[in-house]
Amino acid sequence: MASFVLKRLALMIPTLLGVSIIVFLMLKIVPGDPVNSIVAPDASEAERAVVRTQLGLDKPIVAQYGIWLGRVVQGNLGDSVTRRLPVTELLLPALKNTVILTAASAAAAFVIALVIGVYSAYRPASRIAALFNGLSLASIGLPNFWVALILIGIFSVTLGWLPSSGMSTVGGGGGGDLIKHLILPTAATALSSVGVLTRMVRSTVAGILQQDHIFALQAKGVRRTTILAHVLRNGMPTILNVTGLQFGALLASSVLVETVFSWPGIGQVIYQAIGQRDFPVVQAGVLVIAVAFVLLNLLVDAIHAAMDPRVRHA
Amino acid sequence: MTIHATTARDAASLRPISREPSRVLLIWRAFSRRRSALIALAVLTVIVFSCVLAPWVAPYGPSEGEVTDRLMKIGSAGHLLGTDEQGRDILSRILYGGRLSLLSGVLPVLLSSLIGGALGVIAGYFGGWTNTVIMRSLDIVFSFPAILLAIGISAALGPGITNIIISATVVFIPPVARIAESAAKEVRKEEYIEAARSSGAGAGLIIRSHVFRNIFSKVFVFSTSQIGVCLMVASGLSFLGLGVSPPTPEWGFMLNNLKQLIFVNPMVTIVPGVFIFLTSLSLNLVSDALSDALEIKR
Amino acid sequence: MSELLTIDELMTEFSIQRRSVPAVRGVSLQVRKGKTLVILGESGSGKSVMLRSILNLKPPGARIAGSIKLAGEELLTKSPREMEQIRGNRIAMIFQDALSALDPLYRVGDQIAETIVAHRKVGRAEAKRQVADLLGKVGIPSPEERMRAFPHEMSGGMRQRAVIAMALSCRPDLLLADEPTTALDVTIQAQILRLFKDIQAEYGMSIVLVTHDIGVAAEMADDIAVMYAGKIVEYGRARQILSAPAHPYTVGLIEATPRRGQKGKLPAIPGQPPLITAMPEGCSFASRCPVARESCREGTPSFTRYGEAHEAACYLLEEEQPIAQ
Amino acid sequence: MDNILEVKDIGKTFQVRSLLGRVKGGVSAVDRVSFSLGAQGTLGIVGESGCGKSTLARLLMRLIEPDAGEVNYRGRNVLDLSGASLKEVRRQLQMVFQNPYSSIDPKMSVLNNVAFSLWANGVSRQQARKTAYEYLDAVGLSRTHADRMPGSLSGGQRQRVAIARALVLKPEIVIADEAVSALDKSVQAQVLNLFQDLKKEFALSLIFISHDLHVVEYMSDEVMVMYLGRVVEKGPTERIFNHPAHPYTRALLASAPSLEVDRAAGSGAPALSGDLPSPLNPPSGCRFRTRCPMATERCAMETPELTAVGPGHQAACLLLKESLTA
Amino acid sequence: ACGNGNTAGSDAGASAGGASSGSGKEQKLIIGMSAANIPVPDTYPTEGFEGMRFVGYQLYDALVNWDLSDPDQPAALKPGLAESWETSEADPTLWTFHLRQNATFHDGTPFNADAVIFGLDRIMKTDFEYYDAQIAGNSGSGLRYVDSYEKVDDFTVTVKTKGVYSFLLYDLTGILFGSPDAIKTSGKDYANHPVGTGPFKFVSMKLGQELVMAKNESYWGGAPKLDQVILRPISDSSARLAALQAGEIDWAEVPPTESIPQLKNAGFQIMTNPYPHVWPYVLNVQDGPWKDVKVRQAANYAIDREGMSAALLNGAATPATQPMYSGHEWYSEDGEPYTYDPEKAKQLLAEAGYPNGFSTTFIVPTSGSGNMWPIQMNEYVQKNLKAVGIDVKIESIEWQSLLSSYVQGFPKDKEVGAYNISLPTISPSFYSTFFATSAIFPNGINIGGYSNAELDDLIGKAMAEFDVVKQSEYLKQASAILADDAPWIYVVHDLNLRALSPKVKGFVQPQSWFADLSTVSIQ
Ligand SMILES: Nc1ncnc2c1ncn2[C@@H]1O[C@H](COP(=O)(O)OP(=O)(O)OP(=O)(O)O)[C@@H](O)[C@H]1O
Ligand SMILES: Nc1ncnc2c1ncn2[C@@H]1O[C@H](COP(=O)(O)OP(=O)(O)OP(=O)(O)O)[C@@H](O)[C@H]1O
Ligand SMILES: [Mg+2]
Ligand SMILES: [Mg+2]
Repeated sequence: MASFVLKRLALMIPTLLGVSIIVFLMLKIVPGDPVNSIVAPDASEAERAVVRTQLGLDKPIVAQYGIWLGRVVQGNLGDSVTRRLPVTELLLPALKNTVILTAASAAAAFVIALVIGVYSAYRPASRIAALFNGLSLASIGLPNFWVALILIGIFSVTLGWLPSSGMSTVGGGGGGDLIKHLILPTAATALSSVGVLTRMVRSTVAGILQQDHIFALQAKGVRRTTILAHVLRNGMPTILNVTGLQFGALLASSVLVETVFSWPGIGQVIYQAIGQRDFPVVQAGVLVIAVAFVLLNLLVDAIHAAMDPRVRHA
Repeated sequence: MTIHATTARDAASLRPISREPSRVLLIWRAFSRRRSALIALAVLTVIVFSCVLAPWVAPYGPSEGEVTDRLMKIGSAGHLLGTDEQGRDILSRILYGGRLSLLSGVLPVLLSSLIGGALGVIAGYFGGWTNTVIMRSLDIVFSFPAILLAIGISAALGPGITNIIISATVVFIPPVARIAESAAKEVRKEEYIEAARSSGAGAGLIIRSHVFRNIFSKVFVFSTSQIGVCLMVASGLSFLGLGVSPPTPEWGFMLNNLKQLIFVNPMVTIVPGVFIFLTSLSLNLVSDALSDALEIKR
Repeated sequence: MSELLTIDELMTEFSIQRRSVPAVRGVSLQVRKGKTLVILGESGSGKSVMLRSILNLKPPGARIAGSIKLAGEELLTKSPREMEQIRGNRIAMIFQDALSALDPLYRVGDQIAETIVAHRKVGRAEAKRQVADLLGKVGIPSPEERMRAFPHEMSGGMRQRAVIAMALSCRPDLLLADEPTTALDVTIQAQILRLFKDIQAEYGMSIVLVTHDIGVAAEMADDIAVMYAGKIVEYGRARQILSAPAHPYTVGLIEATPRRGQKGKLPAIPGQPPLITAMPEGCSFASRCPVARESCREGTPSFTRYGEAHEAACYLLEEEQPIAQ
Repeated sequence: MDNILEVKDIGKTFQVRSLLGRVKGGVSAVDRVSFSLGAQGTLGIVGESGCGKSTLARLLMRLIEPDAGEVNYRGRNVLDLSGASLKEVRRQLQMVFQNPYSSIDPKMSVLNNVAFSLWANGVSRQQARKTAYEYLDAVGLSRTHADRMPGSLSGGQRQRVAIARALVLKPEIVIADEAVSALDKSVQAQVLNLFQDLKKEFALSLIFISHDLHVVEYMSDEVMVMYLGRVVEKGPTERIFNHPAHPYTRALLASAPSLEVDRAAGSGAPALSGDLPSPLNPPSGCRFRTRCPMATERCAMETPELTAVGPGHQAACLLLKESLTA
Repeated sequence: ACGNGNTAGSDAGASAGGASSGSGKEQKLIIGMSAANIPVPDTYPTEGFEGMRFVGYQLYDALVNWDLSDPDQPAALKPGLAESWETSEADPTLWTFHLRQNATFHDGTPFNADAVIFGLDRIMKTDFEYYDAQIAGNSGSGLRYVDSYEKVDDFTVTVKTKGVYSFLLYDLTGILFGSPDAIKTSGKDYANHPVGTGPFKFVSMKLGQELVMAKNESYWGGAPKLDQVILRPISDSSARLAALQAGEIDWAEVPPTESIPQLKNAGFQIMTNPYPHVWPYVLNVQDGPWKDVKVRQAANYAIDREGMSAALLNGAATPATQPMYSGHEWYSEDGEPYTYDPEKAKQLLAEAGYPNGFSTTFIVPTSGSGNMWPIQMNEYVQKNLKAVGIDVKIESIEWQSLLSSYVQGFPKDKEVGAYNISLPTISPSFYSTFFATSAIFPNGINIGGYSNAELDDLIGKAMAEFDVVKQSEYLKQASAILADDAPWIYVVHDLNLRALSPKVKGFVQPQSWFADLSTVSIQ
């Protein structure tokens, strides 16, 4: 198991290098000069040149990349150009917040999808299954930023039940408070994933129910709950895999939802940084997300291997 | 050449099988058995046609209107879906806007299916290093969450519908390629590929005549299911202000413009959202039914 | 009463594209105590469906009708709970493909123990011990070790033995075996068939064995039922059927199999079996039958009895026409 | 009868790689196999699953590249050829595969499946279709079948298409790799008959691979028995079936269920015990020794060579040698 | 009533305003900013002018402060940390600042000349130990004309400018002073422990979520009424509106203009007031049709400013016909009075040789502070211009990209007629940076290339004039020229829209970017 994970980690290195190159280059081709977000609009070229040198932007690209990567590997993601803070200080809390939101959404989506998906796979012809199928399709078609606004309109402005923005009441805090602030963003974020996951769970479980070993289990006369356990365990690698991918999608779509809910997450930070040409933040942010995504897939693979002896021994 | 082996006679006495309907007809039959899919197809057809024919069916031009007539309610006389912040007829703008929206939903998927499909097939068919290089490179792109990648590309290239299409295309290439690759890998193992190789056919011919044919429906079904997603990514990018230039209407862009009004005049704001929703829901329903009709499990 | 299992007019229908399609169309059979009934038939003739129907295993939307009596008890009217008690306990089943019949994610020993725990009030340790015993009994070397293996770590023959051990775990009265050796090599097949004989001798259970291989039937059967297009066309003592087949289909089947030293042309049955979605009128074999007449395409032939325990469903037999061999 | 195909010491070891691409070991799938095929003769190859039958067939077709050996077709070593001359020779060897559901392209009409081989060799579409019709006719498929998609064909019909596709290039040699194994007995007989007929009709030489002894016996003039990548016995069919020399051949024959009603299972020679060893790590010396009821210590040390045990009849067993020399 | 609001445990208020959550007890103001993140509270806060508004001037003071007390006239300068200043008759480039003696930093250390020198060294002296390149980059332009500076005694500092430069005081409003002690001890971490002299003290901040400031009881200008000010970044205007309506914030910057009537009805206070800020199109007058003054005037006549301000923006802006708004001392009555007159516009176009109009491209922002509702407004202008024959293609780009591209001048590879950019006009140096011949691109950012000798002369005079009244007179004349010559299309002046909860009392909306929170209380 440990060697499996290590091997996978080794395989990830080229991918991560590629990611870092793209991250680096992506920002290089963005028009606009980060210097402009530092100096006053009427600054002279000489004033700009000074700042440019300070930022190391006057070196050749390869050198810039080398320097950047060298520092990144040491955990130094540089300083934010516009916010004058170490990037890590800016990103890590934001990443934590995004992970809270994304994990809550993924967990909610996962649980709901599992229940509904398994139910409709077991009773494909039932009306409830048809209803769920319709609903999950519908949820896939809903733009989540739009849903977010509507949710705020209903639950915060009109009914006043839930807060409309932020992740804590001013001066307040604590678990209950966080949960209250989580509900709407989670709902908006999880929505489309619930649809995707439900459908996937349903088709996976339906597929497993067709398999011979499930018939064989029935033929052995074991309890239905035991059979369900077998079904779930067999479906779990696929389901987890897709949930992992969805987690990535959720992580990404958080940009939109975070903006609407003023959720202090990494999506907002990156989006703002793109606007401000704050290269170090964008580079680090995208890198962090991409790495998180890659690691997440590794985790999913590892769970898969832990659950499936065939993979483990391959 | 005239041979009449005895077995030929055996075979001739096979139970005559009546000429069965063509494949397309069979698929259509299976498809049309689902009422929801038919309704969705109808909705989609209406939306697509009225958008394409917008200059003829829209009651007003896309930028006609007086600011004094602004923000009329849904159902107002002469303005079925109300007017927007500049006093323009929302229905007309939706219809005109649909052209770009649909284009930005369909074109990236089409392009990415072609590019991703080709890459996937090449990777899947040849395997080995070719596969490693192509698929690992795509993995890199895939490691970037889609929307972020699209935002990045759009930000790099500047706003505009062309750039949205380009970035959405890039975003959708890796998943298509993955589907195509795994399908091509499967097909590669089939004996008819070996048979083709042993008849002396080169890789190009085999890919063109066997592999593409056999992965087509998988890629097709996946792609159709992505149109709705793509529509949403594109409108999300427009929503973030990376989309079209005014006064060109586009759904995501309209939604963005009207967003300010959501707590003031919600009904007017809801219209573009509803259209995005309806279109993508219909697309999903159609693609869903289609995949069943083509008997492809996803 | 020498019959352990009596099946009467068993009918199993699937719902295919909202149409009800029968895959088993009125099968009547008896399984004698301690004897082996071989069900012989081509692919798609409904052998597996019939076998699963005995345990009331069906996909959603399927319907089973008729009567299945185990030692006089009607099975089809039993509640799901009661059926759970019978499955694996009084009737056990072995599936065609041992690899797909085992859950790939669970250890083989645990899967066998599951059955024991489901039906016997035993603790885990005791169940484990019994599993080891069983594995030893079916000829798996070092069973203590082997029970911790996953299915993919075992060879085909070993897996099939494990599946047999699982089926034996509750000493069932009746063992249903669906093509247990089709996926195996001949040398392994011979081992498994011998194992069947040995356990039958030891446990005295009845076996229903499904196969399409006449050779296997010849080796194993006390009784044979030949199935074609969802129906039994011939049923009786094995020796009689193999030496003097009555139904034209059985005749064709036996002759189409090359024998030792056979040369020259094989007398093949032309054509292929009908699809269950497009059953012809009349005798379902008529279109392939070398001796069929116009009248064969109407109605359904009933069974004609030969001697003590041999019957076949053919119009020509009803008319006592000799069938050309 | 002159030989049109001579195979000498052909071998193939598959490299098994770990996750990171390191070579973990090799599967010796085919090891130093030699045989010859007479013009218009039929060579049957039998053996258990995994013994290298299909690999051998693919090596002959050069679908995979052998590690060693020669394949001489009419005096030319196929392995030395490339480009146009390889294509030319390849046409003379065609193959019919096992699985009727994967052996023809389900998305191509029956006719195009057959015509494809001709297109691949530069025949015009029009001409190819015309020829394809003729060959479909020859395998007993009517024009109404030709325009259909394979999905609506039965397994037997599909194999007929596969046979037509192989024949359409006018090969001299057809390799049938378990071509009837997946078919029902009644249909299998139809296809076997078809092979027999076509063989005469087109003056074919046939390599007939099967794990069914009866089928091989019925089809072949000569038989070659393989075990774990090696040939253990070969010779004229009658001799092999009536006077099997190698213990493995004997065991195979004994294990095959026969139609004799009263013969109980394993009533002949004792059935083999144990399973096939892993090809990743085959036993030393004689590969059969782990399951051989007569194996001695010597069998683990020495690798037996094929030696003559009768007219045209060879077997690879140390014990035989002993009995012969003794 | 506000007075005793400060005293804890005022039981009279408790029964009356139970719903207003103990406001009688705690004076806490929650502000929803339009920034996406909270400003970093260094001496030059991030998040642009909004950072200066809510963090800079709350935590810190400059030598010269803005007087934000009178809503009826543009904010004027007033003494800040410098009590008074003068230039010498003999050498008008030498300024003497007399520092306030009763000011202390929040950490208790005194404010004095050393602190000023320290602060200036921090941004001027590159070899200074505490030199901060980024702060220097941010504040650089404020000290562009400063040649040298010197401590005279503990409370006197002199500054020498690079020429006669009367605008210096305006420049100095952007230079804030932090505690040298704190900067030395915290080092790089200073932004997490900022210490200034301002009316509020830093308490805590959570990035992306909130920044809490507390009353500075010993503020030299008198303690503010509020106990706490809390900033929350809510970048989406609808979300800000929702938060205000849901009672999560008391103060919302720029809510959607559309919500004004609704908010008014619900009892919220809508704050608007003109201030030095303009939303124009900077025209490329060097070549193409815009070279012709008639064309520029035509465009200015073609725009329905009333319609935009009143209807589209719901009264959140007023028409602009020159850089300054009517009521500002630099505003000129004599400038061309651009009314909405499409006929005149067409006529002028015809005279200029464009009877059928022409087409051109405008680069506009998609968002950005001070831009209000840019896309909608641009669509509106686009329609107005189209009506007189000027066919505008809008290229919308993101605000920061626009700024980057703006300072690089008009693109050479394609025709661009104008940049739409929102600009503050608080300092007279505005005239020189955007219109002086000497500032023509690439020497400066007069990217349109506008040049007028008369204007240059007036700007020169204003820069050398220390008498405020006379200086204003020159600038007024400059305004008139800018109106007549129309190097820009003037559209509207933003009114600095904000909405306050009914319980927020005492806020005066000044004619300024900035806001004085010290008079605010919660009821
Ligand atoms: N779940 C199902 N739904 C619909 N049709 C089914 C189902 N299971 C089996 N059938 C059909 O019922 C018929 C009988 O199938 P069955 O599996 O019993 O055949 P069989 O005799 O066991 O064949 P084989 O030798 O190939 O195992 C076939 O035509 C099959 O397609
Ligand atoms: N591409 C390959 N890579 C690695 N090993 C292979 C490959 N192809 C075949 N083998 C191995 O080579 C051995 C011989 O395989 P082959 O398919 O030739 O056997 P076979 O006799 O045709 O068996 P069957 O009767 O099951 O078709 C097997 O152990 C197989 O696992
Ligand atoms: Mg079966
Ligand atoms: Mg094979």
